[in-house]
Amino acid sequence: MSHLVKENVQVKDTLIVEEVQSAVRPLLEIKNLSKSFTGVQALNDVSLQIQQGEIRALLGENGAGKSTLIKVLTGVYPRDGGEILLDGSLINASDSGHAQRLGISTVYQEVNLIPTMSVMENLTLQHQEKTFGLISWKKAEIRARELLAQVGLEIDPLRQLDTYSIAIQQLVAIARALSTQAKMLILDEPTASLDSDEIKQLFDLMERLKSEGLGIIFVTHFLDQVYSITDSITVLRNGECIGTFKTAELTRSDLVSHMVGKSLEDLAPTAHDHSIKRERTELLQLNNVGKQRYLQPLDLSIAAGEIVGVAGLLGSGRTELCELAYGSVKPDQGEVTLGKHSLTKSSLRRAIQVGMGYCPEDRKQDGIVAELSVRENMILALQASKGWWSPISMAEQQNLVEEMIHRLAIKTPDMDKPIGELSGGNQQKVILARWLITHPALLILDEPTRGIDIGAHHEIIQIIKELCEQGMGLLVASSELEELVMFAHRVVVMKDHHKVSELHGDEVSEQAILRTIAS
Amino acid sequence: ADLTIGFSQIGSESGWRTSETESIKAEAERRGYDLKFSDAQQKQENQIKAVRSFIAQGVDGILLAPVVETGWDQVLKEAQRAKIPVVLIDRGVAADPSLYLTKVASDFKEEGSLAASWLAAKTNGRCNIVELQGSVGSSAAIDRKTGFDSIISNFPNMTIIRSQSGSFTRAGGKEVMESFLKAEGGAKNICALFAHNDDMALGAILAMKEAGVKPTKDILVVSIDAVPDIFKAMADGEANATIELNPHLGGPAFDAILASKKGTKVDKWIKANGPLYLPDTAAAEYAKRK
Amino acid sequence: MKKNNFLHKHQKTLAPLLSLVLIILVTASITPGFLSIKIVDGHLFGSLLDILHRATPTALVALGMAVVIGTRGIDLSVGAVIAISGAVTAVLTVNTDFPVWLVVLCALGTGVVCGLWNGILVSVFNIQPIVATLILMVAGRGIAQMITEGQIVTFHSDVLDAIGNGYFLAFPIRVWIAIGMIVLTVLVMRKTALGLFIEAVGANVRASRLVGIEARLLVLSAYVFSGFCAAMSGIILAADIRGADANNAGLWLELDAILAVVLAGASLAGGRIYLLLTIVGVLIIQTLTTAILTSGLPAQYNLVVKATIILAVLLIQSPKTRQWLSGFFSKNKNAGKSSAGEASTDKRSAKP
Amino acid sequence: MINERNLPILATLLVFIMLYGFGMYQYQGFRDTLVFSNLLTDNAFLIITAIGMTFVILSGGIDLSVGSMIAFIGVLMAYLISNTGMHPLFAIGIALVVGVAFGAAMGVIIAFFEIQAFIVTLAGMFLFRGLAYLINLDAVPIDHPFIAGLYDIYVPLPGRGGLTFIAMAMLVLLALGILIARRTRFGMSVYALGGDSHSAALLGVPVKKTIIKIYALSGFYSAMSGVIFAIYTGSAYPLAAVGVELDAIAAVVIGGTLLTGGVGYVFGTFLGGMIQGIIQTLITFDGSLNSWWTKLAVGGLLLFFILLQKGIVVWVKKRSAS
Ligand SMILES: Nc1ncnc2c1ncn2[C@@H]1O[C@H](COP(=O)(O)OP(=O)(O)OP(=O)(O)O)[C@@H](O)[C@H]1O
Ligand SMILES: Nc1ncnc2c1ncn2[C@@H]1O[C@H](COP(=O)(O)OP(=O)(O)OP(=O)(O)O)[C@@H](O)[C@H]1O
Ligand SMILES: [Mg+2]
Ligand SMILES: [Mg+2]
Repeated sequence: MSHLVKENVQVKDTLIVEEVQSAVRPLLEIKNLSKSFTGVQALNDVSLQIQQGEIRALLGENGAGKSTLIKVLTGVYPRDGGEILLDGSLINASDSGHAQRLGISTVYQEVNLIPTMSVMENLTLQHQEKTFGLISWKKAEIRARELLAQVGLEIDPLRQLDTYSIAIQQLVAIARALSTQAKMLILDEPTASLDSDEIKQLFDLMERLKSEGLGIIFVTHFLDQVYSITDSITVLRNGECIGTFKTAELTRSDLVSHMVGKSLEDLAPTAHDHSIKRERTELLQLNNVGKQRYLQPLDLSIAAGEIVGVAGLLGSGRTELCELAYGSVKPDQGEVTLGKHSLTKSSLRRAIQVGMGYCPEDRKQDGIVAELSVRENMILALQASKGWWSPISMAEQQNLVEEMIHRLAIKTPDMDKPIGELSGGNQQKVILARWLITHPALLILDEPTRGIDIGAHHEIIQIIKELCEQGMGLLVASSELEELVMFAHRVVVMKDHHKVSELHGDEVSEQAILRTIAS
Repeated sequence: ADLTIGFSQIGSESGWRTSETESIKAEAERRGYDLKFSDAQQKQENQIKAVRSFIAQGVDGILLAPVVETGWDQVLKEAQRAKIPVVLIDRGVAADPSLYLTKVASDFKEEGSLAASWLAAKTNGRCNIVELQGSVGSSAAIDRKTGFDSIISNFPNMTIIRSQSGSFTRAGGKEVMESFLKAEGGAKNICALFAHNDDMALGAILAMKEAGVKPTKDILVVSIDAVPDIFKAMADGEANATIELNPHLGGPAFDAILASKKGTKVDKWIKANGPLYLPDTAAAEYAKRK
Repeated sequence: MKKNNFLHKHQKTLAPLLSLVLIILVTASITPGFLSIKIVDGHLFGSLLDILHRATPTALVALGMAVVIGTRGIDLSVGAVIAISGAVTAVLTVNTDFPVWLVVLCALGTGVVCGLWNGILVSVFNIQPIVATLILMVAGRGIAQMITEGQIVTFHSDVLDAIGNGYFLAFPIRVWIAIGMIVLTVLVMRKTALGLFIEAVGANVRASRLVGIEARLLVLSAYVFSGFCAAMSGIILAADIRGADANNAGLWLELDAILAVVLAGASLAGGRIYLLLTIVGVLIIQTLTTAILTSGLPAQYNLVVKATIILAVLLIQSPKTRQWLSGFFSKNKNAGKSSAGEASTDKRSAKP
Repeated sequence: MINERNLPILATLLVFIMLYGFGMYQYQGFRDTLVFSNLLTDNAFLIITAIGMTFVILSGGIDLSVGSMIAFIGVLMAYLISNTGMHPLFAIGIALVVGVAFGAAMGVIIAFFEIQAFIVTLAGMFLFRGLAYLINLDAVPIDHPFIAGLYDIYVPLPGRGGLTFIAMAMLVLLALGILIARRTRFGMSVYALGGDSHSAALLGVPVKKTIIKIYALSGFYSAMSGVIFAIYTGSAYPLAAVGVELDAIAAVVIGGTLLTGGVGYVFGTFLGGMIQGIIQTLITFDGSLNSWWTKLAVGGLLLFFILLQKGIVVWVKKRSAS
């Protein structure tokens, strides 16, 4: 995104819909909302209106202020100025619980549930039904099962939440938001790690709620989803409201120009050649690697300059495959080698030294170190492989970090800001950058583009391709088939924790993958 | 007679306490008794637990060195119900005397007044005293202070100009004495130090020497317990007087239990007061105790 | 505006320093001569020097504690380790004719062994730090007593005397030792990547492991370091009174050390640690203690006064107080504009 | 299959039973019910304190002030009863109110000033002990027939043992604690806070209110423990219960609660307290250890049980895995 200079696209003329709707009293009205953090104006004079039975997309680049708008709306952050009206009356939620009682139900970005509590307890927290003043867990369990059924989950509600994958946790969070009687439902990137089936289920639900008269705010970075479910779109850029549009009346290219201030052509996916040109030199080899009750033994090899995608449904074992390949979970059978190094028993540090890299799926738990700064987070892996006694000089650190911030267009006032204060997508970029600067021979990416905006998405795919042209091997697990098809030379399809098939070269297509999964 | 005796000791917070434990153990061994020893680590609740355990075990007699004077009524009643005689060691309790057999102890108040009397005689009733108290709230500290104050209140020219807690430890004694010397601008205004135990006095002596103050010459030093090291200090001319707290209480205590078994009447207080020692006998005493 | 920015940027540093200065000034106004420093026998002399002198053992312990707290741990056993190393020092000096350097080495070695023990329990057996170190806290004094046989073992050694109470270049030798140790630690933590790793492990172990930091080893070393520091402090404390008091040496020192680390702004939930500010924290606590002792207050008031002042310092230092105050003052000028420092409301999992 | 969340507590129970079995095997006197009822009575105040502490630790906090609170409440009660001639019931009522108020005050500081619980309650620890000194430096008996009467309430068991009032009060408070923890919204909020306080806030848990309530509850339980301790000893002593905070924390943690918060059970705390009591009882029954060996034994046994408990958990997990 380095070459991206923000040209101010003229948008005022498309400014819209409010007149059409002003006849009815809006369900939610936000007037001139502002919010600043130290060094950042996250929201600047934002106004918007939402009607009953309307699904509104809230779009913008990473760090545009979407999550902040939602948090100010629900009282998690106090606002600097502005008014919020719900059903015509001024509201001023003091915290998230208060917002819930006022009728605004929210799924925040990142999974914000309690990992140490059971699914049932998470679902019913603060809403448990009581008999004789005491919580009745029987009723709670029944209720929990109902809610899970709504989002199509068949899991044991009595098990601890963190035994489930991040995608399941996401669905649980959505189920929870549906459990309260609400006038407004807000979903901040709920689909970031969901598969098409789950997404469809979610959309059906949203349609139903819409017909019941709820207003819905929906944040996502997937334009397909925007066009298939939303009625209208509000675009934020740098904390400012660029405008509100009817979805049907806004072309994709216009939408993207509004979001990034630049035209779509630059971002169009380049056609991808599924064959590798160079001589095949094997890099990563898994020989009959497996672990009981975790992953069925499988073989896999990745050559230099090759990108292998991992596809499969929710819980099919993609993450497990990545973990075994990387070595953060040790297999109980089989052998892992990287080049000529056997890594079956060696430490992670050694694996990294001989050229492994792994960008995990759960960025909050496994990725960021929230208290540390962007710079420290980014150099952590490189420094760890060098060891503590040979520190990277401050100047070098700054160079590396500066370059990455520039290249991935990471939005942060300075590199010493704690990473926890960055927007979700920007955190993800930092974690990616962490591995890119180690120049690994083989990089494993589990859902690398979760929550990343389209501009950066494009840039990251470019980088992945570049890296692989330079000879890096990549193993990429993703639930976005479109993305996989765009860059993978080969796709491994997983199902029920074992490898069902491998698609090569021209076999790689979305339809083929879906067919394999379904078979 | 092969008696089983339970002994609930406070803990091992000082060298003196350890000597007492050792002395009682040695005495039991000499007599061929089975001594069940329990260290309460300074906690009354642990002592109560220990006594109740002794009752559950059905011992023949219990020695109790109470960490505090109150709070024993219930457990003593239980012992009485189980017909187990209890002998209090080294201090009394505030319970009905019928609940225990006897106490073998010295009198903290008397120790305090003895120290004060000696000081009054030595200085003709004219002295600015600094006082190192024991742990705040402990009965030894409270009673020694009361005893000391009761005597000096008769002497209008004897005043305690500074008083702080040194927690019965050497380090505490040293640190507090340092601050006394700083606050009083040296030894000019201080005539004597009264420490609630020898360890604090020994710490304070170090502090004086480091500040260039000569103990016994610039400041008189009187303390209580008579641990070996204080005799060495006296012999070296660094302390003036100490009052012995007798650690050899096992003999009389066991005798009392035996007597009660035979049905003989036992006095309610077997006094075990120690004398005041002065530098003249210090060298000999030190040799004896080392 | 510029000045405000400076204040804002360094508020974390300034708060403890300010508290320290305040306490010293208040004490000085109550106790005449508190601030005076004279030269006696070629070395400095005065209450302020006493504070430095007395603060050294706590400072050393707090240094180790800070590192352990950085890894999201805690070390309750430091008091016991002080007792053990003191006992070793005394008994070896009295009963053997080891040269002093060997005695000191042995004592430090016991500290390292104790730290290793804690570290193994925490990082290999995964026992929660507070319980793992509680075990040595209880048993350690027993070990120390076993070594001294329950008596205070007094010893005499010129070198140890010097360590305890000697002077060098007008300052107490032990203060020099502490300064050396602090400088060394700060250098190692900040000039190598060790500090970064420790903070990363403390803040998020899972993420740290995944980037290849050997968290186990690191945590283990933190406890070893803490044991080493405690042993050093134990030697100084024994040298100070020329005797090893197994029962009382370093009693409750762990609380003071933890208090200092936290006063410096570290969180017991791991993450950022501030070594130099920890020393300021130690000085705050020691000044308070010395001030109470010199003030002539009756002994039973000590605790109430100490508690009240600590609470006051905490409240003054709390960013919230500052926020409210500045909110209160700016309200009159421009209403509605919310105050700075907002971001802290969203501290991730700000566990108490 | 055993639910993995209950595993630590079952392991603790097993350890307790093994220990008790060992005592019965080794010592004649141990087989009497008296030993068990002594365990209940003697450890009542520790367990009561530890129940309050469980809530604090579950929420990810810590409360170091409980030991001092016990002493302070005792001294306050004694003062009210002997110096004002108040009926003990009123005195107990006032003492409990004061305990709750002080606990809540610490909670307010922790919640609103965002100062770490460790130091706020450490200051509380100094403060309460100091206040106790100010009320009364000396140990004083509480001479009142009502207090003595409470102590004498007794339900005999077969053998020499029996349930004392103190033991029964502890069991009632235990049941209350279990109910609060698992069957009230407040209890679930406590777990949520300890699991992830940031998420808890976003889920609508009233964080500040809950924190204040937690420390008030801990204040209530430690004040209650102070009352029980006063009944137990029939006296008040400003130096009572020194270091009980650490024993209570140990009881909670041995009972399977994670110090990082979010995971654990009140009943585990009861077992943890009983295990600590039984360690002491065993040492006393043995009676041959000197002071330093006693300390080593307490530490060593503690370690042994923690490792045993861990071992059991790991073993069961392995078994159920294959
Ligand atoms: N707690 C905070 N403290 C300081 N700055 C913050 C905080 N939260 C957000 N910001 C800043 O506010 C800006 C907007 O962030 P926000 O999270 O609203 O972006 P977003 O639109 O949700 O992005 P994404 O698509 O990546 O989730 C960012 O620059 C971010 O760095
Ligand atoms: N449908 C399901 N029912 C029950 N448990 C599931 C289900 N899906 C996943 N899980 C649990 O979640 C854990 C993580 O799933 P896994 O890592 O296989 O997901 P994945 O294939 O990487 O997909 P994603 O990361 O998108 O969830 C699994 O170990 C499994 O226990
Ligand atoms: Mg966001
Ligand atoms: Mg996955």
